Amino acid sequence: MDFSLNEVQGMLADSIEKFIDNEYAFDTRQKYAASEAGFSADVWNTFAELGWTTVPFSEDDGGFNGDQIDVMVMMQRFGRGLLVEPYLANIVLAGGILKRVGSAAQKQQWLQAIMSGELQATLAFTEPQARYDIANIATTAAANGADWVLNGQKGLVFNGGTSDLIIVPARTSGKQDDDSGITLFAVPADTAGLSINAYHTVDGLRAADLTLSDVRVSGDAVLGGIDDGFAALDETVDDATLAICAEAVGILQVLKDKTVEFSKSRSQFGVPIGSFQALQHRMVDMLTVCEQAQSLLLWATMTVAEGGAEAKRAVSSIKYLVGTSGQTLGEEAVQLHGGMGVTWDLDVAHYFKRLTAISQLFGNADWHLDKLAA
Amino acid sequence: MDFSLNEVQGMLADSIEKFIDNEYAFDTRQKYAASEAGFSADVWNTFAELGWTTVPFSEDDGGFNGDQIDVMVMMQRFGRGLLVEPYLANIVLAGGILKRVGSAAQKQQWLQAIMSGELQATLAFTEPQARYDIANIATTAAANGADWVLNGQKGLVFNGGTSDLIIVPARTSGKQDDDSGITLFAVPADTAGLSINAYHTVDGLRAADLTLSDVRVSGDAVLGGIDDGFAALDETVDDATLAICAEAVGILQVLKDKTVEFSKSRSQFGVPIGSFQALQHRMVDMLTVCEQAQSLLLWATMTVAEGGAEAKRAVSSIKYLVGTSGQTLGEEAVQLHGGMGVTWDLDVAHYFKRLTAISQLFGNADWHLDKLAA
Amino acid sequence: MHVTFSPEELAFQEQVRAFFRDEFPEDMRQKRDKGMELDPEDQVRWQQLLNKKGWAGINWPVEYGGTGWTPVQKYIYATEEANANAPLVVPFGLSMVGPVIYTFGSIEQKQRFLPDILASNVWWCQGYSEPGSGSDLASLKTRADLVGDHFVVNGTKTWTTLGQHADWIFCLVRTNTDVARRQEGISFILIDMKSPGVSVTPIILLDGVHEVNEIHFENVEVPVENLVGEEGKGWTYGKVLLQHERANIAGVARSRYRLRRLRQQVKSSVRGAAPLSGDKNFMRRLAAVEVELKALEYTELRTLAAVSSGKAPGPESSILKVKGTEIQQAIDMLYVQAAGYYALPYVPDQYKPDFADQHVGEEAETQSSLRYFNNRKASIYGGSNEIQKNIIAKHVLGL
Amino acid sequence: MHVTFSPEELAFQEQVRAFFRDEFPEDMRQKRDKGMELDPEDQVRWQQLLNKKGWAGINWPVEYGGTGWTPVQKYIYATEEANANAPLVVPFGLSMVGPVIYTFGSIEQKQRFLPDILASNVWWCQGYSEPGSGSDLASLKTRADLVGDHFVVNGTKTWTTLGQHADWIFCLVRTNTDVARRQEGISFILIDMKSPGVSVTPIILLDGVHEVNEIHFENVEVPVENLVGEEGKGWTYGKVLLQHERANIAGVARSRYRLRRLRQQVKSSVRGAAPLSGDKNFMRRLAAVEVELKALEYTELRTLAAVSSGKAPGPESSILKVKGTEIQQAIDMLYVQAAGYYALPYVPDQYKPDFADQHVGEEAETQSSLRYFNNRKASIYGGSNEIQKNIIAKHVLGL
Repeated sequence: MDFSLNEVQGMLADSIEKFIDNEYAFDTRQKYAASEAGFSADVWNTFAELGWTTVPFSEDDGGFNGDQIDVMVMMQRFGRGLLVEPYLANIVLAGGILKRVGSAAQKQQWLQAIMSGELQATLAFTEPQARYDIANIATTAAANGADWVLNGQKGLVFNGGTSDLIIVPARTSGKQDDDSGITLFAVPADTAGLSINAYHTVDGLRAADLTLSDVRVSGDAVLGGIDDGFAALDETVDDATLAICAEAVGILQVLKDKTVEFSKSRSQFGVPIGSFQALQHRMVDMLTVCEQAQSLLLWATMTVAEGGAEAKRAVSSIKYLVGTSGQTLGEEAVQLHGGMGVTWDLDVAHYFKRLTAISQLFGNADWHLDKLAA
Repeated sequence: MDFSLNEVQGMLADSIEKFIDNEYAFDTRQKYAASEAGFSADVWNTFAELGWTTVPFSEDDGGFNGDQIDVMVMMQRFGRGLLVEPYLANIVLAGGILKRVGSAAQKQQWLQAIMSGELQATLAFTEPQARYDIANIATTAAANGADWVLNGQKGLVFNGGTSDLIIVPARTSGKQDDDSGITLFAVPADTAGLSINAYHTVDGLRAADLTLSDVRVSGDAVLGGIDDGFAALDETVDDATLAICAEAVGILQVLKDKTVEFSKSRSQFGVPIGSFQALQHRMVDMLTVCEQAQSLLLWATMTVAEGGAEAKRAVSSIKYLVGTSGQTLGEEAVQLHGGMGVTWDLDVAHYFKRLTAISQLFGNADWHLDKLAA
Repeated sequence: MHVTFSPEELAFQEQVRAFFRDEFPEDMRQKRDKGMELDPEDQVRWQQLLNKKGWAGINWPVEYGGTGWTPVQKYIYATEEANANAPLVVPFGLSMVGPVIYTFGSIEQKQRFLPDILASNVWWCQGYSEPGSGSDLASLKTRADLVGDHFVVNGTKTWTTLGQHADWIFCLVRTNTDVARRQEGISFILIDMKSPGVSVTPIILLDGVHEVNEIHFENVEVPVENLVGEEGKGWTYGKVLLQHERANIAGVARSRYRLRRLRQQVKSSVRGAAPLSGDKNFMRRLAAVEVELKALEYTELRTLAAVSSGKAPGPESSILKVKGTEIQQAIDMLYVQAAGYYALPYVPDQYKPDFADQHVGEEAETQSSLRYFNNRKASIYGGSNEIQKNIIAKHVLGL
Repeated sequence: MHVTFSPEELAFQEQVRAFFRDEFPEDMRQKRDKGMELDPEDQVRWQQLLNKKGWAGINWPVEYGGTGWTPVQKYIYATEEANANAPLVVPFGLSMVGPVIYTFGSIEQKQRFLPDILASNVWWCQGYSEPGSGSDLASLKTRADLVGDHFVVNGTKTWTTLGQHADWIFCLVRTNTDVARRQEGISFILIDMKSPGVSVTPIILLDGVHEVNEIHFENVEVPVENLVGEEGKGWTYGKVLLQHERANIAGVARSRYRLRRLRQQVKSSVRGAAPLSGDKNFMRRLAAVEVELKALEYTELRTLAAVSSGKAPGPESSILKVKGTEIQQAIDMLYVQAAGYYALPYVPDQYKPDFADQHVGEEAETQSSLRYFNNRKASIYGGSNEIQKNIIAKHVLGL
């Protein structure tokens, strides 16, 4: 039992912190978020050059041989910097599928290109009717000779508008919400019949809805076994859930720190508002939430990384905490900033919006508490 | 739409308040609670003399012709005085059954004696296995000639140890939790085969568990129709739920007032603790709970009294509120009293204990919120 | 004590219902049902219809053109207004400066301003807060120096809602700096927004909407007759106004409407294996808010009943403000939770008539998070909920 | 970074498990499983067994007879202790006065008192609070006036837990009233409870139990060698002690045991149509507390890891105290809710051996509300949670 970062993790953490401090001021973030792509290609290249894009992949695949803990170290700091670059879509989601079930050839073709930053990829993990059930897949894939023909709809595909490759889970057998009968397809974004409706999201990021009308892909597009895609999808979404929880914990710490600092500098009635006991006690509650969330994040991530029997409980536990007391912390940060807290110009509002988005992703607090109550 | 007490209600309220102020100090209450019977027979006689025992009964039955609103006016004040006298058992529960389904002869025999204070009566509204479902009745009654023979167990019969008459719902047909198939029996406490295990309860009141072993009663003991007792039982328990909610609202107001007063007189760090902003805001929350509970009590009681379609929702709404923010108010009152708040000698602890008991009675907050969520 | 309406009240309810059914313009109804903002012109047109009916000054005394309604009538009106999804009238004239003028203004001011307020001929806005003053209103720094027959105003007001459309602004300004208490030396004056030296800078809120503004005054000349009441008594007048504002801010009828609509929405929700109305957890959350709202509805009625007609509500109105905004924000969150993933798309223009691209999600979904974000202000503006608790602690609990 | 135990830690765990399995006396185990209080004699016997094993001074430095365990070992020990449902050792000697004596006491005091504390030869109690002082400890009024070679002590201490059994009491007393700050002039002294002039008055708590006391001192003579450390430095020593107390008060392992037992209990609950484990609402509440507790478990471990062995924990321990007691009280309420109606019967003697009447309810049920009532003190004693928040605000957040 040991909670300290190892040497490599420490260096990774330092380099990300330095990058954010030196090159990722809030104004810069806003500029990237408002750009055509919604993120900075230059920054993404830097990620690739520094090897950050290789972290959770095995040495055999040309990666850094990292695990969920290393991703946690990174994502928590991305949260502090409120980064808009598509690490989740490319590395955690698309990369998560490819590393699990991609063949050598598929990894060579796509995973290498993702790690080098040449290819933008994502995973279409949900459908409009599915709510939070990732097995609820109505999109169908029918064999047609050596090809497959896909039809259906996907919703909220992160960075779908700028992705070159979209991994599409489709139903090849079974009922609409069966775990079995799901097959994963690697679909290039320019495939005929695939239409992509890209849009902004409230947290300053980008997503897309997809419509697949007789989208034809070859048998080489199948990732892993026919009907057998659920396990990889499920594990990958669990990894992604942990990753955004780490991002959220980073956000919580920033919001807490900024609120405490603001309360020391903002005067009302002739004294700093931080001297009012009612606000002090509320900031203590915010600190407590941060400590609790940090602790639970460590436990959850280590538990998943070590593959314990409690892995599923661990994921649901941290997602629940982020979605409840974490969300409340965000509301408190805005409230204690007063009028300033609800303006576009202050970074606090944007941290809060990203936190709110995270609370809805991959199952909200109620969804995960239900799993824990089972 | 009018929330003011009418003249008669105002007089009733005044006379109860005067009685409590003059004759029911906390020490007196504690003495009555610790006495053999657990309440004062003298006080009960006073209730009868003043006609308070006749309030919810019709003029035809020799009563005051009052309704749930009049009972609310009384119970809220009983709550303020933390009275231990068995108004709920005699008047609301046993009286509630008798007035609804008692025959003229039965009313003459029992209801008159209850109103005059000569007879102590109660209702065995639950069984050990039932949790909060009043229809879950395993106690059986089998016809035997003109008689009925009852077997089973009853739990938490209020004032069961001092009651002369116990109304016992028993199953005469149907499955264990069917609404239909329940018949109500008036069983004198000294009937052979009825054993009564009386005990104190944590709120300073008394209750009993009953064991019925071949308890034989005549056909005259049946109240209302065979198999047809559920409606009267259900309406009576709804009335009782409203009544204890009124009692609880009285308690909440006392706890809030005592806490505010205490905070003005108790000094720490050289100033009254009521000057600390964190405590001020919490006392404001307590006030808000009181106002909300008072408002909802009025709505709920008027809605039931007027027999609206929302009557069931009304009962569940106020019971939910009492069991959630009401219970929290009680905890806050104890907390803000500091060490004093957890001592036997201070009245606050006893108000809190009664409030806690009420939260568990006739369905806790979760139970009622489920009904509202349906 | 009874909860049902009297025959007279039922008749009044029928009259109000008929009015909203027949007189609320169809084009506005459609905009509202799609969750679109009304244009300022719509707001004016609607208030003029209300004024024609004699229903603009709901809380005003009859002598100034008010309705003279009982608390129950006002309750009925607010309910029907919300049920029709009609907009709230812009409050700055009718609910804010109007009551100050008819209570403290001169006869000339009443004659000059009140009819235009009722008829919505003039768009008012509010100049209270300043950068740096926040909840500590008394620290305001905007100065009005008397020079001959006019004040010269210098300073900046902020959080001025819809100030970009306004013709006039009412302001708290400092007319005397040589005072013992900061609350003294403050005056209440009315300023024509077209005066030279007035400029407006937008503030964009976190949801990307231009709703509030900074108003700058640079040597703005204001005739001395625009001073309301006595010089130096502005703090007192301002407090009366805030109590009016607080009592209105609870928004009980609106919240009830929104909860009912949500109950409808989740019955037919297409997200998930079954409609969300089958999700007991969600329905329990919804029911819990309904209970609090029902309680607040009766708290408001009790407060109104205790206040005689036309009189300003007391510090108890702070309870309505705190609880009312908490409930609004809880409802906002319920809508977000109901929307799930479809709370996230940000396509603010997609319900405008000229939107040509593909729609994303249902309107109640994609607007849910924007509404949630925007309405965080509810517990900050109008005197933050923390300030309200201070007021209650001091003036109600005597702490 | 890893969550699993090392082979050494696993071996230690096995050793601890074996100890509790083999050495925890069966008669005490039975009492504990029925929820009965242990007698003082039981407590002494158990601590003596621990001491024989060398495990009495878990947090003590090795030089004074402590274990020298790592934070993870302490965590493992606390877990196994809770899982065995063994009692916590009475803390007043081992966790309170002991650390003060070995940190600030003289060599003579260490030799005289520490072995008896480890061996439980002396029952200690605490004299900190006074009637009227509450959380404002520095306002204490008990005086110790130096007369020749002894202090003369006059005053009253209160909330003294188990003081009715105590041989000795450690007290904060005022030895100098002529000071600039109230925290000065306070000294830490040790008093033999058999001294003439010491008397004990019981205080009955709301659950009817005699657990705390008032201790009165009337011209009690205390030899000057019973002063610990410097005269006037008692406040500093007392704070160290309170930080030790706070870190221990979180009770994570106990709470985990209680939650696990509750999960078992509700699977076989006889109340209701189905076992309570099928009640999703209840299980959600239980799961939510489990999440908070798991987080606190790791918060405690992080805190322990940050503190070098033997050093007193810092102000962060206040977070453990606040959250730990909140979780305890949430668990108390879960037990009450699980019990339903059977939380109400008050038959405190029914699990004593000589109880002859009929039993009422299950023991976990009828003890649930008494425990809930009694444990409201958890957020009041040991420095109220409000005081803890003040400490965190000042010393951690710098407010």
